Amino acid sequence: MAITRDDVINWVKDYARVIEENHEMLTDLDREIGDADHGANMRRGFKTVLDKLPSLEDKDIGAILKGVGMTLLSKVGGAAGPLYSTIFIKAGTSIGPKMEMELEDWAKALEAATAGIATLGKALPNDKTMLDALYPAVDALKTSMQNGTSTGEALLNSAEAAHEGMLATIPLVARKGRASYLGERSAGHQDPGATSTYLLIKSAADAWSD
Amino acid sequence: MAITRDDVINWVKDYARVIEENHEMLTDLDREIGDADHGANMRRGFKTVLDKLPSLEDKDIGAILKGVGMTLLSKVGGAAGPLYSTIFIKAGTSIGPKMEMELEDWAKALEAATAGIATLGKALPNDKTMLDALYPAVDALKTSMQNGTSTGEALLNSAEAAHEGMLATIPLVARKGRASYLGERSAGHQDPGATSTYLLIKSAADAWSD
Amino acid sequence: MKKLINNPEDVVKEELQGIELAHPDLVKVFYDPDYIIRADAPVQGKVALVSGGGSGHEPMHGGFVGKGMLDAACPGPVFTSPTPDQMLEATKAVDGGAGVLHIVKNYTGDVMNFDMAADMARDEGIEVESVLVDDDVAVEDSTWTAGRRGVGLTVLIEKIVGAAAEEGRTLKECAELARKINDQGRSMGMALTSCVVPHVGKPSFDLPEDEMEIGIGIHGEPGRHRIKLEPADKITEMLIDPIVGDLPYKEGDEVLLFVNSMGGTPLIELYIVYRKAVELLEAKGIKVVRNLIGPYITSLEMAGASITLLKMDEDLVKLWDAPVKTAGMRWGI
Amino acid sequence: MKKLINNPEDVVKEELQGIELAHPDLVKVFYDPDYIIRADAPVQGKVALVSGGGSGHEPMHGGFVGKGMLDAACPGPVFTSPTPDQMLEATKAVDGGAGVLHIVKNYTGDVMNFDMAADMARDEGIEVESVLVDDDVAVEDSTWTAGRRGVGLTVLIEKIVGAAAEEGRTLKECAELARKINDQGRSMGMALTSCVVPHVGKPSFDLPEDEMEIGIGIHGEPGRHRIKLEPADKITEMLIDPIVGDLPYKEGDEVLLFVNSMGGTPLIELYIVYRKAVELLEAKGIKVVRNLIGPYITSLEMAGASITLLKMDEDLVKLWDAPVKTAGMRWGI
Ligand SMILES: Nc1ncnc2c1ncn2[C@@H]1O[C@H](COP(=O)(O)OP(=O)(O)O)[C@@H](O)[C@H]1O
Ligand SMILES: Nc1ncnc2c1ncn2[C@@H]1O[C@H](COP(=O)(O)OP(=O)(O)O)[C@@H](O)[C@H]1O
Ligand SMILES: [Mg+2]
Ligand SMILES: [Mg+2]
Ligand SMILES: [Mg+2]
Ligand SMILES: [Mg+2]
Repeated sequence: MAITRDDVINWVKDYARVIEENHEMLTDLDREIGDADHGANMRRGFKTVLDKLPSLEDKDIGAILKGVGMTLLSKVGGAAGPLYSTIFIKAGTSIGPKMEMELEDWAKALEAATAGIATLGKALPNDKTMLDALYPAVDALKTSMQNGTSTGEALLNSAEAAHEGMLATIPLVARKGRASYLGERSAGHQDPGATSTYLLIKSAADAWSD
Repeated sequence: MAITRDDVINWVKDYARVIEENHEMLTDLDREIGDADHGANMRRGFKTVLDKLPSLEDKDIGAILKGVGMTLLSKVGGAAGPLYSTIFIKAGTSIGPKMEMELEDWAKALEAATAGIATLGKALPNDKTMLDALYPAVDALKTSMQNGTSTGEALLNSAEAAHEGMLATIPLVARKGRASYLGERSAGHQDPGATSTYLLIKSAADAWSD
Repeated sequence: MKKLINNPEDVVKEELQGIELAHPDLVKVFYDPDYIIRADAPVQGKVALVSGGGSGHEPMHGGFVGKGMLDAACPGPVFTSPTPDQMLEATKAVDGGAGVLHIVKNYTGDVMNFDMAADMARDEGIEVESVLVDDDVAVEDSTWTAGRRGVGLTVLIEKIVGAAAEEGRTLKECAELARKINDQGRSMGMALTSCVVPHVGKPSFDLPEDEMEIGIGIHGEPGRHRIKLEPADKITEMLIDPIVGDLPYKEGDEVLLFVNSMGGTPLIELYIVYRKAVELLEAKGIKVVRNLIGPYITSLEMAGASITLLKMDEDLVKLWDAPVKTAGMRWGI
Repeated sequence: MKKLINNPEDVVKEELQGIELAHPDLVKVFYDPDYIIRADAPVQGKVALVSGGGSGHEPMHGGFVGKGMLDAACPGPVFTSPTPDQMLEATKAVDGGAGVLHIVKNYTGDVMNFDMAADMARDEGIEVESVLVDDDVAVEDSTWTAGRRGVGLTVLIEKIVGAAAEEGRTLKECAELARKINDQGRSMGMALTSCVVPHVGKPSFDLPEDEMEIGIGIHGEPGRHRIKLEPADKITEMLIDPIVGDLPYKEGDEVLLFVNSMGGTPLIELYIVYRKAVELLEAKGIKVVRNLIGPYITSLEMAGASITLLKMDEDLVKLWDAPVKTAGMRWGI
């Protein structure tokens, strides 16, 4: 079952709604080990994305995702700005000018996005960052495909994996990002970026599985 | 029964002790309607007075009181500095180079001191100032003398009158001093200066009656 | 009480030691009695400006000692007027033969102590003139009361009259100029939080999280009234309107607009207030030709702001722009 | 939350409007994307300095735009790095043909955004060099972490390199100078209270009345550890010792001592800290030849202080003393 351009647009809209509902929680997580702005940053970005979406709706999936990425780059700021814009731009580039995509395209796209984040942020697994939600999500997609799981199943598995990756950041001592300034004090707190990333994967699963 | 030079010294020492015991209460009253320093000002002044007393002990009553006044002038600051130094200097001048004084001398001295405060501060009765404790104290001394009351009695009467004058400042709206800036809000609070002045009169009564 | 201090009794002494170590090029500091004078004092033939008051208002007054502003400042204990002997010593130390101007904020204590010091100085043959600053419109003016407080305008008087003295104006001219500025200037302040006087250790007043004090002074006294919090724009209006109405400032007037932090309010908020103040003044046809924005006359760490308006003319603008070199205010040199 | 603001979303925009109204002689302000440039930019043939970062640190950076310091500043939302398009527009607006130096505080977000902006600017044919400021000794330095934060030293770099650019030094020379200063400077800060980010509305961290945070950054992050309150002298020691030990600063060194308020700590307390800092340094044979005391790099209204030491030499002293004319720092002009 293919994922159409409209599915992609609905995903972006759904994630914007999810951010609107969760920005205070995200900012609060960032208040614990960062500078209390992650939710505000994401919210500012996706509000503008919603305004820009109409001008993207008639484009192909690659162009839509790149358009979202460019908007985030100029609106989010902080670390999340470049990071989230990289996710969308890399994914868009990987998928290219398609009007619909297969699960495999999405898996490749997410892998490319993850690689882009790793290059940009120079973080390793278990540094307590978004990557700790992304890597498991990508793995889950791949294994699901190898096992021939349905698209819906696979997407739910990736969301489940991202969720576990997010929770796994709690005991970690941050080595990247603002939380690293806290040293040992960063342990015991869930990473805000890993949380917003889990919500992103989850939102895709919700929008595309059925 | 006469009041000797040593009685005067003991009075000053006793008042220094009274201030040490009550400075927080005085500052607290000033916190309500002033700038929270009256107790600290008086304390700073009388601590230095205690240091200076030895150099005054062999002098006459007038010189002792003037010496105390000069010390207060250079140590207390604020409104209380000039006001309290005026009390002691005017009183000392009025009594003059005596080694002991009668109740009448003291009444005249306190009257002179009160006049000095009125001139310096341009306050009227019921402006919610020290004067509201001083005027009644002077009146009480005079009437007591007319009625031929004993020195001890008279002193206690003056303390009692000062006490009533102090309490009478509570409902007043201040027209002089910092409390006047509060306008109506100054009503319902006891004037700090009237309080320290009552303590001064009271201390004299304690030190000299019998 | 959360402060970067040691023994509360030593706050002023240790602050003075810090100033002495930090600015030997600008000032000399003396102790017991405490006063700060220009490093090059006395300046022969120049009228000398002496001010002072309780501590806790930094940078005023010690931070305003230097070329183009004050010749001496007398710091009292926190919020307590200094004593006549400090003022007398300072006056003697800076008198350059052209007389000394005492700039006195209108508080009973300050007035009494400065009056005594002026008399003593005159007895020693020094020509002394005193000017009273009483610009706070939050306090009704009346001959039956202590009158209005001296607040923000003090900073502007010290700068402008300092420039006039530097220019060689006479004691009489400097005093007249100071009184003219006092006539043309008005201020009003508000507080979001109280301050804590070091030797008291608890807030001077207790202010709920959703309330503010309007019409406060600079000594942690509560204001004229306490009301619910309002947005910055509304608060700015509550300060501007009484000020403008009091003089009154009229359409076509050119003014200096001084937005001051009470100590704990950061610059980012002052600019928000400044923005609204300009908007309100322009709507009234009043033109802001000069400004001053920052913490210049404070109440320890109190959060809040005050606004001062001064009606300007060519002479005042020229004197305002003149070079000044102090720790707290500096330009043109 | 007690602040002189209107809608929390509008804080930065309204602050910029205030700056624009207050200082037309010094700066021009642009919106969407937001940036502030020197009124006379671009200065032909001069290396242009561009910095920026989250807002809430006023007067840094916008207050440091002007002759002898920055050519442009890019303000992000409170505590959030600005975006590449702001930096790109600012870079294009101030390039005078001699290249542009990006002064970047070492935070992941600032670094990523400035890197992207630098690439875009280079694509448009502008010569751009970037220097990272990472002077905070409270954070262990390690290639495995985000590294040290850029804090107080940023102010000194902007002043000194600004003077060098004004003097006509090349982009390469300015970049080398900036890196040299970064190598010779160290900072550490502490907080007595938290700050409240406007859009959050509650304290970034909750600090009991008898505790303080040591080793804080400038974004309301908690510090490295939390301990019981201490007297100012002890706290000063807790900041000076790690700083001196880190470089290390040695006997005979001449330094600039910068005592900074985090926003809510008043000047009177800074002088008390300065006094003790000088005493401690002199005991180690380190000579303070220049100083800066005041709120220059703040965290909104946070109460606390930071200390920065910079090892000086003849060239640095000369550049430090050179004229500067900005809203936040001014002398000699
Ligand atoms: N080097 C990095 N690599 C990957 N993700 C990172 C890195 N640094 C920070 N992050 C992510 O960014 C999140 C913080 O985003 P945000 O708070 O919006 O930016 P800032 O830290 O600049 O305030 C962190 O929770 C973390 O997941
Ligand atoms: N004009 C005045 N005449 C008489 N007493 C006055 C006058 N002004 C103030 N006082 C007295 O001084 C007291 C305050 O003293 P204090 O707090 O030490 O000085 P300050 O008001 O300068 O802080 C008031 O409570 C009042 O009794
Ligand atoms: Mg953050
Ligand atoms: Mg008082
Ligand atoms: Mg007082
Ligand atoms: Mg941030």
